[in-house]
Parts: sequence; C-alpha cells; structure tokens
Amino acid sequence: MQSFQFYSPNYLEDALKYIADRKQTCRTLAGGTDLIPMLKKEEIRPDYLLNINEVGELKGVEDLDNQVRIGATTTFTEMIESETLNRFFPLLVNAAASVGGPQIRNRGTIGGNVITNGPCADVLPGIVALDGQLELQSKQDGRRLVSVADVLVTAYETSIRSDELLTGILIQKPVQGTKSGFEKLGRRNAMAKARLNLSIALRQDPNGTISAVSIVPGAVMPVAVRMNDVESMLLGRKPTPVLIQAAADKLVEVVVNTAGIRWSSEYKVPVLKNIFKRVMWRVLAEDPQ
Amino acid sequence: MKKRGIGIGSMFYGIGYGFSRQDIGAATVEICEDGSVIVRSGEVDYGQGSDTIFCQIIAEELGVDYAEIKLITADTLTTPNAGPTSASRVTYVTGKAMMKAATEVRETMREVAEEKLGMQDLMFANGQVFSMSHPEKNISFARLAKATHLAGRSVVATAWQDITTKDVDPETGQGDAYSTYAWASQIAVVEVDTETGKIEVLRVVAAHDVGKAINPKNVEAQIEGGVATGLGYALEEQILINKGIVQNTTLSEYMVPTSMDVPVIESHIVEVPALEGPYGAKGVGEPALIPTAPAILNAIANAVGVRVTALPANLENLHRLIREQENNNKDKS
Amino acid sequence: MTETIGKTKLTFTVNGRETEVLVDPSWTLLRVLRESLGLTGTKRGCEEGDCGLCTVIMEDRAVDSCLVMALQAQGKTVETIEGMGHEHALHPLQKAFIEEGAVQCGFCTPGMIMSSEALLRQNTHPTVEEIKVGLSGNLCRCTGYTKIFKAVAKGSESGGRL
Amino acid sequence: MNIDEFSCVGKSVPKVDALSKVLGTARYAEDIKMSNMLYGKVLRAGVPHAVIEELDVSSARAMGGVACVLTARDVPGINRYGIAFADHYALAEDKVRYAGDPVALVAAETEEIAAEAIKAIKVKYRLLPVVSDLHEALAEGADRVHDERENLILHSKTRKGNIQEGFRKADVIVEETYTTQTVDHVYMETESGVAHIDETGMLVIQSANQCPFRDRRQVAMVLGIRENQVRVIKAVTGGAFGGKDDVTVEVHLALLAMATKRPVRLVMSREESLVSQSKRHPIEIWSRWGATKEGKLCAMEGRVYGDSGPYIGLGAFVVKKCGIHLSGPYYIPNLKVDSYSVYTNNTFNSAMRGFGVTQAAVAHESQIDRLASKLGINPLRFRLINALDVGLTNATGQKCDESVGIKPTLEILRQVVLKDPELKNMWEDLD
Repeated sequence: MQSFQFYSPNYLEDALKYIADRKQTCRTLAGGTDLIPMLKKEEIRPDYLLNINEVGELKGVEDLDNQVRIGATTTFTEMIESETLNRFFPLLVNAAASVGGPQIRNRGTIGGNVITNGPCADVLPGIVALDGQLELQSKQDGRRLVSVADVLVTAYETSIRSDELLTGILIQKPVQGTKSGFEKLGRRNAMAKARLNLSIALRQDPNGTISAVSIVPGAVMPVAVRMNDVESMLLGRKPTPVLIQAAADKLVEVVVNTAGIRWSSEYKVPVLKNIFKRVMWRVLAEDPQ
Repeated sequence: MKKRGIGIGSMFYGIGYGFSRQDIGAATVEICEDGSVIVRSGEVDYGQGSDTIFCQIIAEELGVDYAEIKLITADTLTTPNAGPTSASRVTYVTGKAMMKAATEVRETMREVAEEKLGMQDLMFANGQVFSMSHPEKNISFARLAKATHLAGRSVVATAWQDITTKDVDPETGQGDAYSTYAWASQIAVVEVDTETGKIEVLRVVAAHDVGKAINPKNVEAQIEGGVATGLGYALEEQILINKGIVQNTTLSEYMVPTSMDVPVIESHIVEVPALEGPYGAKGVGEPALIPTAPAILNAIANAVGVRVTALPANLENLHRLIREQENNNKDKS
Repeated sequence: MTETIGKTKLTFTVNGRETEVLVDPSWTLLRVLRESLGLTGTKRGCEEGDCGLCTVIMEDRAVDSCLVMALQAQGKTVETIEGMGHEHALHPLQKAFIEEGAVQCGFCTPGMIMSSEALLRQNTHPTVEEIKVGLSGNLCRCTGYTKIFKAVAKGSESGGRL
Repeated sequence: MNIDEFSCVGKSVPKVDALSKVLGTARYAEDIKMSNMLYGKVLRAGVPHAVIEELDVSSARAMGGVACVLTARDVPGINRYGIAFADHYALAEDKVRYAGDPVALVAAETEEIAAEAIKAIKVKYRLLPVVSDLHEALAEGADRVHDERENLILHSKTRKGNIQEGFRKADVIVEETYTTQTVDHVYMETESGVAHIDETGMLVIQSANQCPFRDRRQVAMVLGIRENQVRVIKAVTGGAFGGKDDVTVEVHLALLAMATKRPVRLVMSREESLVSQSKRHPIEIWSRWGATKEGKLCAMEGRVYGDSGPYIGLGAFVVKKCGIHLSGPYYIPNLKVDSYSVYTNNTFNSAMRGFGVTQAAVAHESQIDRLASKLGINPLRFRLINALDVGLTNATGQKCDESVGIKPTLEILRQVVLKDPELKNMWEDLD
C-alpha cells in the first residue's frame, strides 16, 4: 500500500487539530477492519492516517443519568461484555455478537460501523432503531449532537464533515417495559455478511396495545432507516396475526418502493416478511424487562 | 418453521488412477549402524498424514519405535519417484512399497541374526530380535544393525509397487478399471428453516471401509475434514462465473464452512482388507467427502419434500424450491 | 506520540520481550512479525480478516495481525505462536493439538492455537458451543474442526468435558 | 506375546509432523527467505478469451528494482506443459483462453515493486466470443478455445448388458438432470514456492505441491533442460486436495530464477488463487434409472458433461471417472453411460478431492432415493438390496472379488439408526 504519515494521539484535542488541518487527505483509523483492506487495495490513498484508538475519551460504555454513551472506539467485544449494554440494550449486544468472528469483534468498533455506513452493517440498524444520537466534535465547532438517522446519506456515505470526529453514540435509556429483538440471516453461521437482518424495539401497554415501536431492517435498503409507515400501522393497536401480516406486507412494500426491485428481491421480499413476523412474535411473547 | 430430516449417501471409489494410467509407489529403507532408520520416498504428505503412516509401517516391519525413523520425502534429487499424492492411493500404493522395502532389509538382517543366535524362529519387536521359542536368545536391533554392516550385507533396500491397471475397452468401457475400491455410507440429519431456506446440518454419521486403519485417529481426521468439505459443497460453496469471469474473489464472498457450521461428526471404521494394500489398507482421503453432499440433499428431501437438483442448496435455491412446492400444493387443493 | 514520516521506531513487547524495530507506517503488524522479526509461525492468509491464519494475541485478545497497523502496536503486548511453548516445554494447547490429532496441513494451526488461548483466557471452562464461537474466525479446510474442539477442551482446565 | 497383534499399525500414534506445526517452526514455502531473494508476480489476463494484439513490457522493465520481465518469447524450451496433454501455455502466446491465463512474469526486489511493475505492463486485447456454456461449446460451428482442436476433449463410454431390455423390466423409472457448481479447494495455504540455482548450477524449486516428479518433468520441458538439472522439493504444504496436483507456481518460478540467476519467491494472493488456479469441475449429469417392484435395479442410462475449462490438466480423467462411477456402489445389469469433457473459457478445472465421483454421487444417490421413495422402500434398505457384493460385477464389468465393504458400512449405519431413538424416529420404516 502507499505510505502515509501516521499519527496516534492520546488526547481528543490533538486528534481534532490534526484532522482540522488536513481534512480530505486524512483518514481516521478506528478498528481498521474495513479501512485497512481498503488501504491495501489502494481504494483509498490518504496522505495522513489518524489512529484514534489511543484517545481515552473515545473508549468505553458510560451509564449517564438518562442515557448511555458508547465511546466511538468501543469494540464489538467490549459491547458484548458491557453490563450496561446488556441491561439496557440487549438489541445492540446481540447485533454486536453477530458481527464477523472473534478477531473482527475484538477490533471492529461501533463508531466504525456507523462511519462506514455499509448497507450490510449489523449494529448500525440497532442504533437507528433506538434513535441514537451521534456526538460529533471538531476543532472549529466544538461538540454537536445529531440524530444518527440524519447523517446516513446513502450507502458508504455520511454527512459527517471531514474535520469532524465521531466521538460517541448517545442513546436514551429505554422506558420501563421496552423489549427488543434482533435476527441476522447470513450464508453461514459466522464470518458472514448479513443477507438480511432486522432490529425491532417495542413497548406494550398493560392491555397489550403497542405503545411504541421501532423497526429497522438491514441489508435491504441503501441505508438503515426506521419503517415509519409500518410502525404507525402497529401503534395503538393490539397485535393480531392479521395485523402482523399486514405490517409484514407493508414492510416489504416500503422496502421495494425505496430500494427498488433488485435481483435479490425475489428471495429477500418473502424472507424479510417471514423474519419480521417471527421476530415480532418472539418479542411480543417476551416478558418486558 | 423448522423441519428436520434424515438422509443417506453411499459411494464407491476406484483407488488409484485406474484405466491404464501409471500408478506406482516407491520407498528406500536404510539402516544406520546404530540401528536408527532412514526412509526415502518421493511421496508427498501435504497434511493428510502419510508420513506418520509410513513410519508406522516401517516400525511394524522392523520391530522398532516409529519415532526412531527419519523420513525424507518428496525431493526429486534424493528420493525415488513414488507418484503423486492423489487418487486416495498413497497408503495403498506407497504404503505397500514401504512394507516391501522394510521386509527386504529385515530379511537380510534376519539371516545375520540366525547365524549369530543359531535360531530360526526369530521375531523383530520392541527394538529386539529374539527367538520365539527361546526368548533368552536375542539381540538388540541396534547390535544386529551393526553386525549386518560389519558382515558386509546390504542394509539398503528399495521397493517398487505398481498397481497400474489395464485400460477399459474404448467402445464399451468394460474392463478391470481399478486395482481396488473404497466404499462408504454416511447419514446426515438436517434442520431446514422453511421461512429462509437456511439449513443446519445437525449430525453426520459416517461409515467407511478403509481396508485396515493403520492410524484410526488419522482415518477419523480424514473423514471429519471430508465431511466439512462435502457440507460446504452441498450448501454454500460456489465459484460464480459471469461470461468467464470469476465474481467472488475473496474468502468473504467464497464461503467455506466455519467452526460454527460443522456438526458433530461420528465416524465408524469398517475394515474389509484389500489384497494389495499394506495390512489390507486402502485409501480414505477422497471417499471421506463424497457421500456427504448426497446425504445432506437426501435429508433435505426427507425434511421438506423438495429435491435439490442444482447445487448448491443455498438460501435462495432452497427457498425457491420450497415456495414452488407450496404453490403447487395450493394449485392442487 | 509524535507524527511519523518515513520509517519510524516501533517499541512493543513481543512474546514477553521488549522489542524495537524500524517500520514504515504502511506496514501491518503481520508484516513486521514475519518480515522484520522473522516470526514466521504466524501465517499470512487472505490479508483482509477473512481467514484467521495470522491470528496473534494483542493485549490478551485475539486479533488478525493483517488488520492491525504496525504502529498501532506501539507500547502494546503481542504474543505469537513462538511465545507459546518450546519443544521440551509445550503449552498445554500445543500438547493437546498433537495428542488429539488436531493438526493436518498445519497452516491454520498457529492461528487456531492463538485463538484457543485467547478464548481460554476469557473463559477457562468453555462448552463445545463456546469453543465453536471462539474459533469461528479461524478457517480450517483439513480437519472439519472436530478434533480441534477436542484439543481445546483438553487444553483447557475442563479437560475432557467434551 | 501374541504374534497376530500389531505393535504400531492400527494404533493412533501422534503424527510425526505435528510438533513443528504446533510450534510454528514448520517451514512452508513463504517462510523460506534466501539472501538476495527476488519477489515474483504473474500478470493474469483478466479477460476470458482474446487475441493478444500488443504486449508492451518496456516501462515495467525500466522500473527501478525490477530484475526481469518475461513473456512467452523468453521461454527457452517448449512453451507448454500439462500432465495428460501439453496444451497449457507457460505464458500466453497469441491468445488467452481464460481470465487466469498468465501473460507476463515479473521479478523485483520487493513485492510492492513487483506489483507496480505488473500494473505497468500494457496489453492490448482483441476480445473473442466467450465459450462459457457446455452445450454451446459442443454445438456445430462453435467458437473454439484452441484453434487447432475441437472443444470436445474426450468422449468415454460405458456399455453393459442391454439397456433397452433393462428398462423393459423396470416397474419404476426416474429421470432427472443434476447440475453441480464450480468450487475451489481453498487450501489455507495458497500456491507458493521459492526457486534458486544452487552451487552446482542445479535449478532448485521448493514449493507447495502434490508431486515433485511431475512438476520436474514439466519444468524441464519448458526450460529446455534435462530432468536431472531440476530439483523439485515439496516444502511443508498447507493443504492441496487436488489443487496442487497440476503445476501451480513451479514453471513460473523456474523461468524467473533461470532468467535472473537469483532466488525468487512467488506466493499467490487468495484472489489470484481463486481466479487462476484449478477448480472442481461443474458437471451436468442426466440420468435415467429403472428398478423392479421388488426393489432391484435393472437399468441405468446416463450422460455426463464436464466443463474442463481452457486446458485439460487432469480434466478428461475427472469426467471419465465420473462416468465410470455413475452407477454408484450398486449392481446394475444393464447400463449405458456417455461422458464428455469439454473445453470452455471458464475457470481451469482439474483434480479436486473426489475427482468426478463427488459429482457422480450427487446424481446416483438422489436417483436411488427417488426410486426408493417411489417403491415405498426405506432408502437405507433399498441400498442394502442393491449394494455390490463379492461375485457381482460393477459398471465396467469388473468382478468384485475382494475388499467389498459397502454392505458393512450400510449395516453399521442401520444399527446406529435402530439404536438411536432420535434417528429411528425419523426413519420409522427402517427395519
């Protein structure tokens, strides 16, 4: 691969200054599981490489008052092992556990999953489903918070500026009684890109009425996005087979309308329906936390 | 819905090249003065375990510890041509050459020992040469080696094993195509997710006739590896070619089974001796994987009633067949 | 740490030994181990994290050394197969791999052993399912994994739970 | 002491090569580093079927750190090799026949320079129609993969008994076409090797291979030297499964070492291995099987089409072996099988573990199950009824006279099922 200058600061301030001065010619190295292969194939040829793994402020899961902050360079393994995430967001833990194999999970980071914004991302749809906010920092503007859904432009592209660093992901702690489900379908049981995945979070009233729901399918859309039309069908209603079937039909209608009919639709459309139905029923059958 | 099914696959496999292709094995055994042993053979061990099996055969014939044997293989300057490692032929052909070469050296040494000990009923075992009727009449293999050297007798023997067959008749294909055959059957248990087309292979039980298992654990290892390859063949592996161009050029796109895809594999070894093989042994390398894919395909048919006729039985192919079947059933009802 | 241009000094601990080596920023840890330090027990595979052949332990975790830039190892602890055991003092996993017949062509073996060791450091009594997960980033084409599972179980304190 | 008992044979002794492999000291080809060593690389065609109109290596040759760039013109001996038939070009001459065809070789001081030099080679291709479909390849007037030869490599036949009469006796008949896909061996170690000229002037190649002697013969031919001037040594090899049976890196290493008189190492990337190296044949098998209502097989007819790709390698034998084994391990008195191996511009398909029988078994075992199902006989039982045994003849009329183990394998599995409630439950009809 083409050589570059390598910078590995310990402090956020230094990192922000470094990219502010270099912008487009600099790439940020987090887990490296996507970036390093791209460097090797010379799909990207940066002049500067900023290693952010040594920046303390970017690491780890913090339990704040109403929310949880996941540092951008928190690895998938660290997510799986985090008590806080297991308690509040099992959806993210399950999604992180479905990534690659142990070596990839030991290096790959939640921040990288967001920034790469690959259509087959496993954790990103969960963050979208949980209405995560991104903590972005730059030398110029300091810290700003944006909804994750707002920065996902299209596959492999975000609106995060080149002088900005994703420093953390903030997620509101779920309201009591929130349940979630995740399923990934791959061509094999490990080291597989998602053929499809699905992240669902929902809450029911004591009488069973769905009072909150969030649905994000993965690997079918250019970017992960909540299925608002499907969610509104379900909101305020009690789940019945007819309702869930109608929601499943709506889900694939939205997907096909957005993503278009591609060669894989013949398979993915019916299978997404099936997976949606079974994840929904599984989540509905679960006792709330 | 998840549905389980059971299936069986059987096979026979002509060991060696067959139909008149040259099929030879060779080995040279040399005894050092201290009784240690050097064996040279052009045969290749690329992981399947033939080096170990050769050492076992030599050790058996000479009655020495297999760790005493230094094996030099697969070097065109220093080892005799033993043919390729392929066609599940190595144990059967070169294994036999090993046995022959060791026997020849041992018989020379026996003559020396008979003279020294004055006994005829000699046995080579545990690094000793002794009379079976009078075990107190004995000599260590090392001392006998020295004595054989001093007696000016040959301590080197090269043996050749040729199993080249006749060709089959070009018009009828009739003839004795192979020197011997291996036989095997395997049972697979699968679970099919009818909603996604995903298949889990839950169990494989394999029974293989290997003639004689020279190293049973190694036979199992061959079977287990073969089953995993057969599983990948049945379910997922496929080089995608579009107008002559390979489309999947990485191991994330060409997917071989991982540790999480391979089930518990139970092996059963059957030993129906082959006349020409060492101790009756014949090959298992290729037979190990051949029955797996058919067993899985038959198990799928047993589970969900659809027959995959175009491999692989991947998510899309299986899901399509299941849906076609559902539609057919609807049409009928 | 300062910005580096051209070859620069990498200081890290390899198999318990403080090691200094000049590296280009574009080199991977794999390259430094194999080419600069001659630690060829770590195998080069797909170069993109798909096979696990190049697995080493960094800071107690299994990593694909092809997916770690050399300078990311600055100040870190790296362990390779060469640090596991010696001919007359084999590591329990090495011994178990031999005894269980878990080695065939051997090309995956160093990476497999490093992943097994990393697994056992996190989980001293893994079940078969946990072993399968722990080794799922290491491909093997010869063994069908079965004997490797047995070797890991044997090499662990749980010995013979399989 | 019981003299019938073996002392070492039949024992699961530890493998002799395991120690160095668990220690990481086993030296595979890529672990061999020689002083003054160069790094080799191959330019692959990237197009499946084309005439080479221009091949310009001048800028690659002029690059700093490049020791040599070789094309077909630099081949000193015969520019062809092949195990069964020498149709495989060491370096493409006027034409490329698949995307993996080697067009030029580079040896350079580093791997990076070698890669850059490969990129600097300019080739102008005139694309030809791609022969990628088996049946189109066999059609009259089809475009040819080799101008001087038809696309049909070998037609082999098996004829036993009387096929018409056989089917007349059949109470049930099943007929189906099975297609199998191209697959790769994926040995964990890609094709690799090191070559150098030793102090006696001998060319020494250490590589991952399956038969150093066959490699030696082919290397000597391409280099135009005597076989005793070539020494091929198998390095510790990380799996092969048939994929290192044909020449992989040996001929190219030899050319580079001879041209530079320096040690050269060549290690394929996984991508290069997947694109250019041999694969398992995709085979299309049509077959028709008949059985009597008592469950006895009485006739089988089959047609086997195997795609060998651009060069024969061992392909003709793979397809022939597939045809010979299409009967499975069963006694069938009447059969007729025709097998065709065919040239195409697809991947180079040659030997892989199972050698044609892997594909044959997909067909025969599926057919056997379908017959069993039609007859209402348990599939394991149906196999036992028809399994070959001592005294019977197989498809080529060879009499089974020794080591016929099919029934014992079936019998063991039968016992396993009968004793295992889970399995017995799934196969209630097994007695």
